[in-house]
Amino acid sequence: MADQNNAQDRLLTIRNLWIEGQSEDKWSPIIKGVDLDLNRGEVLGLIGESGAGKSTLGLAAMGFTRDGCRISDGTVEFDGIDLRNAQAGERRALLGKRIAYVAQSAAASFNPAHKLIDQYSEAPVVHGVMSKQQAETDATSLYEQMQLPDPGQIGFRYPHQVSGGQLQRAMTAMAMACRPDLIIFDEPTTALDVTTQIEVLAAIRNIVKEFNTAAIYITHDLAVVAQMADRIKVLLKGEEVEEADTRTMLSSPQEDYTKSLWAVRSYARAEQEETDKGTPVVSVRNVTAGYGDAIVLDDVSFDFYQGRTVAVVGESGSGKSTAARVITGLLPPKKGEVLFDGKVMPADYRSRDRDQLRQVQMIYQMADTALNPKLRLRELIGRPAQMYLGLKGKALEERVRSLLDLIELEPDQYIDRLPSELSGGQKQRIGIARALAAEPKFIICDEVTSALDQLVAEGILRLLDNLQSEFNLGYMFITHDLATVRAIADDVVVMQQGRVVEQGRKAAMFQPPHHPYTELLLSSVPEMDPDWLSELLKSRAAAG
Amino acid sequence: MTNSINRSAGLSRRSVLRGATALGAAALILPAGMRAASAEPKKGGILRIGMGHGSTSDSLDPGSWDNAYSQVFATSRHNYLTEIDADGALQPEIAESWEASADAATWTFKIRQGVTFHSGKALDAEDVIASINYHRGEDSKSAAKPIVDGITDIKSEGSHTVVVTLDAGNADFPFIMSDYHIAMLPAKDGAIDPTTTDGCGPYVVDHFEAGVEAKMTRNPNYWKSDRAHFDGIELLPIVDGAARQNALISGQVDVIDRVDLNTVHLLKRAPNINVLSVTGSQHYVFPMDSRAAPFSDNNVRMAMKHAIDREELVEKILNGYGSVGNDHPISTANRFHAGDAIEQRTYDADKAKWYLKQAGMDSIDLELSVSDAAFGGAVDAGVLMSEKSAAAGINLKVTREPSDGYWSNVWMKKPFVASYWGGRPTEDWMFSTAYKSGVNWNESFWENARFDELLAAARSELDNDKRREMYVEMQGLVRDEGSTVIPMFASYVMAHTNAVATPEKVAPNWTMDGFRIAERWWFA
Amino acid sequence: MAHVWRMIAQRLALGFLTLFVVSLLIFGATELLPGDFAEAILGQSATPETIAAIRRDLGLDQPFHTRYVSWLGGVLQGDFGNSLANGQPVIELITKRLGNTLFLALYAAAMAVPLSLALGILAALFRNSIFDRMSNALALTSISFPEFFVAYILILWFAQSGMFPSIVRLSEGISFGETLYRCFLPALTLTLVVTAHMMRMTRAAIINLLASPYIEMARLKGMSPIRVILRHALPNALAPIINVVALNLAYLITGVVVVEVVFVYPGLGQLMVDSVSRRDIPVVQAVALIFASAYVLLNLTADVLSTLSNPRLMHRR
Amino acid sequence: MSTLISILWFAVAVVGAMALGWLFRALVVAVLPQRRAHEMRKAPLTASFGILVILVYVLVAVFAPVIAPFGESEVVGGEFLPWDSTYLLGTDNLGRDMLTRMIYGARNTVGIAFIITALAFFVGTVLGLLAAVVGGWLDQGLSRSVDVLMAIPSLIFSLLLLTIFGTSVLSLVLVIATVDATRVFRLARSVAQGIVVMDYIEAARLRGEGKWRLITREILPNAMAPLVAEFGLRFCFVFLAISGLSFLGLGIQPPTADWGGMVRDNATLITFGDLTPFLPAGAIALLTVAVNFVVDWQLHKSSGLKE
Repeated sequence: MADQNNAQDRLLTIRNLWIEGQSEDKWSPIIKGVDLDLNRGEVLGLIGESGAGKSTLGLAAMGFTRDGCRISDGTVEFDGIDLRNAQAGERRALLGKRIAYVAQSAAASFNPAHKLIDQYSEAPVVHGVMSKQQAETDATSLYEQMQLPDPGQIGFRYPHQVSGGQLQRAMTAMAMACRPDLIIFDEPTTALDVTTQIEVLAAIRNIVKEFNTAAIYITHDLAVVAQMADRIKVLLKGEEVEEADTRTMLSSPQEDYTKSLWAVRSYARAEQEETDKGTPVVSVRNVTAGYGDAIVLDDVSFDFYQGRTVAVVGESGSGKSTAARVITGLLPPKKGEVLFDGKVMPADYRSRDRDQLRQVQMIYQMADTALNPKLRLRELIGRPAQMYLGLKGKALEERVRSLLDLIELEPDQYIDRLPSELSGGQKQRIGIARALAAEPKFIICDEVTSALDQLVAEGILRLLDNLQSEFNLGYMFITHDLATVRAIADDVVVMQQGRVVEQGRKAAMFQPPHHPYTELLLSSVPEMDPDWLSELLKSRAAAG
Repeated sequence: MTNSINRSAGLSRRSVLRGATALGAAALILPAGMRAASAEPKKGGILRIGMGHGSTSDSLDPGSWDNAYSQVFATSRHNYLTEIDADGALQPEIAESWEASADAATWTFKIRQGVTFHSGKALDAEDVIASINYHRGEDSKSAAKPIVDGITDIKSEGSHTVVVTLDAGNADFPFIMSDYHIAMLPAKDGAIDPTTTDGCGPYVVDHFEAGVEAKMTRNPNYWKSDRAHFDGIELLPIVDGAARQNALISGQVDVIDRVDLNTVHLLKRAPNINVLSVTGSQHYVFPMDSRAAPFSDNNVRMAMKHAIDREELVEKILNGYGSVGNDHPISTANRFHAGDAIEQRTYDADKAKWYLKQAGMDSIDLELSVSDAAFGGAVDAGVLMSEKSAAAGINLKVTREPSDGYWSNVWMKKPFVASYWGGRPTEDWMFSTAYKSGVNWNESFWENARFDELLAAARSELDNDKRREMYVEMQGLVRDEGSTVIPMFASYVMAHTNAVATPEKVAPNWTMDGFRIAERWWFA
Repeated sequence: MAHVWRMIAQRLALGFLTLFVVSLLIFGATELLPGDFAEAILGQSATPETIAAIRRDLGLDQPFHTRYVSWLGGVLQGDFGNSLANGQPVIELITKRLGNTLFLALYAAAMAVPLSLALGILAALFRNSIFDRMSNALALTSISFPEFFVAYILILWFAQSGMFPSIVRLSEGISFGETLYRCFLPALTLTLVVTAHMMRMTRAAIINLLASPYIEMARLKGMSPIRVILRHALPNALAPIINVVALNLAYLITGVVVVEVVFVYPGLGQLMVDSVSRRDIPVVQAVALIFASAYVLLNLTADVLSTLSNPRLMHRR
Repeated sequence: MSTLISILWFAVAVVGAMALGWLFRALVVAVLPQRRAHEMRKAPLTASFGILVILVYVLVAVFAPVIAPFGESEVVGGEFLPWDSTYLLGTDNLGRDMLTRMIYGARNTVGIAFIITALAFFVGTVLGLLAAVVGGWLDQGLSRSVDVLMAIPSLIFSLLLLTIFGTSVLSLVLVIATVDATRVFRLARSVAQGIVVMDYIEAARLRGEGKWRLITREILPNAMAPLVAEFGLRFCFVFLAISGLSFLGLGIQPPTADWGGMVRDNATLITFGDLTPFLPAGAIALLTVAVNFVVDWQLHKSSGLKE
């Protein structure tokens, strides 16, 4: 760890930085007087919930603000250059050359129109660091270092031809192209599966070490930042909460907020007694399904019971969501059937009657796309009640209000809002209220917490938990996050490549022996131990 | 564009139909400021003519020449048996002379010797007969078929004499033979080739592309030594009025016809440009269907006739290029024009109201169907009429009909429409074409026993004073009992650059000096 | 590439179907028009005998379906028949005018496309600046003036002084440069008419992308604004731009009747309108088919180019 | 020199327009209740100028008989009288007051253009959304039919239809609306195709919602932005279509005052440097610019792009 006070090694100094954002026609502060120091070769973890200003601060370290934002006060000094007051051209000469950026979603941040290698060599060539030829040779070696498959050729592919994890590594390589002094990593692994995340984290850590590059690592995942950072700074609503070196911070956080962040991981609901489960509310029987000729689900069976939660786990592409689509009737299976209360349901939702539609409800991963942005909550929530239960006028309004109460939103304040006037967690609650409004027996929760901050996600989980007990609901809980499974599931189904590899009660699942795939999933979940990643890589290397 | 094309096509269709033999014995009016063109004709130069007609579907077939472009083009390359001069008098052309039998039913034409076609072939009686026969007969597709229908037999007597037999006497037959359809074309095996450009006229066709241009050079062997002064002619169809004017102003053409009357006052101001206007027998009319109510009541017709401001129409629709009409079709150029004998009708809303009252009405709703296909400005004329007639309790609703199909669907179908006539050189001809009971083109379906009686009598009356009396009475009948509003006589308005010289008199029977601009005009 | 070929084949097949329906529609529509060729050519001078003679001669006395089938039969064998009006083979009538129409369309496109792309890109670059708003307002003004009016204004400015000819006369054997000079005003008119639409689309398509993460990435790599737009935004905005360009090219080929009239330009539009008013059905049909083919082909070309410009469609995983 | 003067006048016009926009915005903000005023305060000057212009047009159109000094088709004097105190904008070729014609033109032209555009959008949008929602054969059928209609040049197509059906205002409206609806259909369909894949549409389908509700409540509100943008341009194209048809003699019936027809009737004057035809043409252009300024503002607001 570098000495914080050694001024000669100081690369970046931010003093009393204020950044304002424009909402409606007012300017309101996003970053409120933050200081930040970073030495050469040092990695600083920036942590906080969404809206804490992590990304804004990270970009400000490059002297950059997004459209609709402005630096209103303070200084940003990079290696003696005043970035805030620098000419646009002067700043551009630094960006990409001495300060680089790795974005959250490489898939969105690579230009779909150009090959990887062309995008790699753009900064070096434009900044005059090396020729196109040299850059291409250099790319190959960096790709190799990032453990990308076929490093000589992969650069000649287009972004859409490369998987998400590989893209994220390619983006890190691109950031390294000019061998910058500083890289800003903005949640580089958030969008990845756990197993992929490991590889990317390892690759990033190696390369930063190798070139002694300083970095600001932005994330909301404590376990991840624990692996990557030398120091951690915690942000809350644009203000610094505390800062300390990683081990100190993990072992003895000082502030209440930090402690609450740390505590999230401990939530787990009480194990339910295995009572006589009776008839499953929904059964999937020997279902084979897919799109066109491709088989996505291969002879899959599982049951759901009222009052219990079945977590369906697996990486993207394992068939979790396809199973949900089969149950809802959006994707009629090629073989097999879906039973409700012991009776076969029509395979196509269009053939199901209104009551069958009512009994199975769904909550979506992305509340943003699941709620019609042009409808007010009154109608969003009220519509199922109106349709299925025939409520009108006063009765309907009462129902909507009681549902809002249930999801802990003040009815008077919220009933006439649009989705865009809600926070992410609130939107997800609306999704829940909409499902409840139909008074179903069974709800499919498709990755409902994966887009949310941990504190918010915890709130949602608690809410779902309470509702389950209150209404004796059956849940199908689709997730890739084992921490969530641990928190909420009664039973677990592990899926891989369209097949169920293991299923059983939660307690049993978390105890060895595991199916190897379950083992891989379990071991890939980052832990709060700063040494976890190194240990894991060591043990995996040893094993195989 | 379609409307302009149709406007022209409409005009020309009508000409084909009714004006086909409209041979103007009409006066030439030189507009103020026009210098008397008297200089001796000079040879040389290429005349570029911008015509307000012409379309890509024009053809060389004499049976289908239906617009001024085709007609000027035809007259530039062909000759006819006879020619109408600028004074409206009949002159020999290919026919050197002619004589009729006593009953005027048999006509003998002496064909001019030594006339050759552009191809070098010498013209003789066979060519004349074939050229006329092309329009005759069961299978004729010619628009001129009706005017040669009276011919029962046509044969040659020797190589340069043609004898024509008619089914009945017709003193005007030589006039008819000047009709622009009946051009003299070379015959082969007794028939003409309707797609040839070969003729015996003043200019030889070098190049013709329908709707684009026609280029001609002077016929070196032209038999008229005092005609065809230009070295060549370029005939361009420029249908858009503004484009035509611009072409003239910017010097891309030397002469244009159909000057836009809306802007003629501005065009006049342009340096080096002369506006040329000739008034003949062309008149614009509004026939009312006299067979059915409300126009079956003459009071309604008279109310309508009094509710029209003729001065205003001439002023605004013709921009002064014309003269007021008196509800009969005889122009001041005609021999027996009533003149002061019949009072000029003027706008009189009170009188119109009085007539309406006679018909038992305080007000009346009428619908007038118009289109610029009837004549340029017909729509505006309708609007003006509607404005003025309102004061007389006549609510005239003006309906603009599509130009396309106007003559087949509106004219003689709707009760009150706009129409136009090229006019006729004689009173008898005009009246018996459109006002005699039951004739084909009696567009108002008007029937008057006294009128028919007078018409028959006048035809055989030799005493000019008596004839005048009869024709004046007929003009009065049409004016006061007829079913056609005839508010104005319109001039042909052309414009040319100062470089172009015209004869002292420009023929008023057709536009462009009776279509003969190519052989009559020259560069000053 | 295989899927591109398949798409082309599919679209061509659909295109032929479209052409067939268009021919049927046009034939039916001209049938519904008041009057036929015989009446149109003779006007009211038509006597029943002459009309009958023409109809008999040209086969117009046959029932609708018989005439359509025999016309279609001819077309399938490559014979578009003869013009009713002047008896010339339709192909001959059309060939030269088609060349003229294409020449004018290309001429206008050669001015309009670069101009509108450049203006659109500049407007996107300096969005919301005075330049952007002014060029936008001027563009809107220019498209809200009817074509003939734009043409007259240009004539007033450029032709009356003698700078450019106000009517186009394409004689045989004039040089290419001379042809360009003579056709300048109509081409300029068309340019003004179509530029605004393309410019606005270009601007919108580019601005639409500016919020994308990869644009932010490019800026964070220190790329200049112009490079961000040209290299990063433009290639991804190509599909909508290509589409609007194709649409406007189709317009330049099929919709320029008014300009042809004002400048007396011997193009297909004029021929079409003349033939409609004469009810010269073989010519109407042939020109309609050319127009429809131009539309179909340009759309197809636009789709192919959009596909080629999109690596996602070109390079499958 | 004259160029300089033109540029100067242009600058004066721009500054004047912006000043008007500013005044208007200040006025509206002062008059409107808080919540509405808030929206307006953020409006750029161009948009507020646009709203002002549209408002003026609407007022003029509604109160035409009150404002106009003379009757719509009343012949009041000689033809082509110059501008003076009685005839503020002079008279036309028949001696009708130009100002009066312009005022009534606002009513007729804008009214008819609006009806046509609205009709085209109603039909095109409903069919386009239906095609996107139902898909399959309906989509194929509608799309292919639209392809066929679009493959026929619109001017020629209108010409044929109007000649067949006559040129009453009703058939004019129906014909242009039909031609325009094909363009709207394409846009609405492609926009809707982007929306029907959203989760909330899936949710609505799973709820068992009918097609009509899917279209009107779930899709349409979200497809409005691009449709509104298109409305701005289409509105302008309708003016052009009407005036193009006037060129063919098929436009709005006389003596109804109509700007498109007025441009056509007076267009030849421009070749003599007479500015009369600029009045109706300018009226159309000003409205087009104004409408599109407002549309641009709305689009910018809904795009969320903050600049």
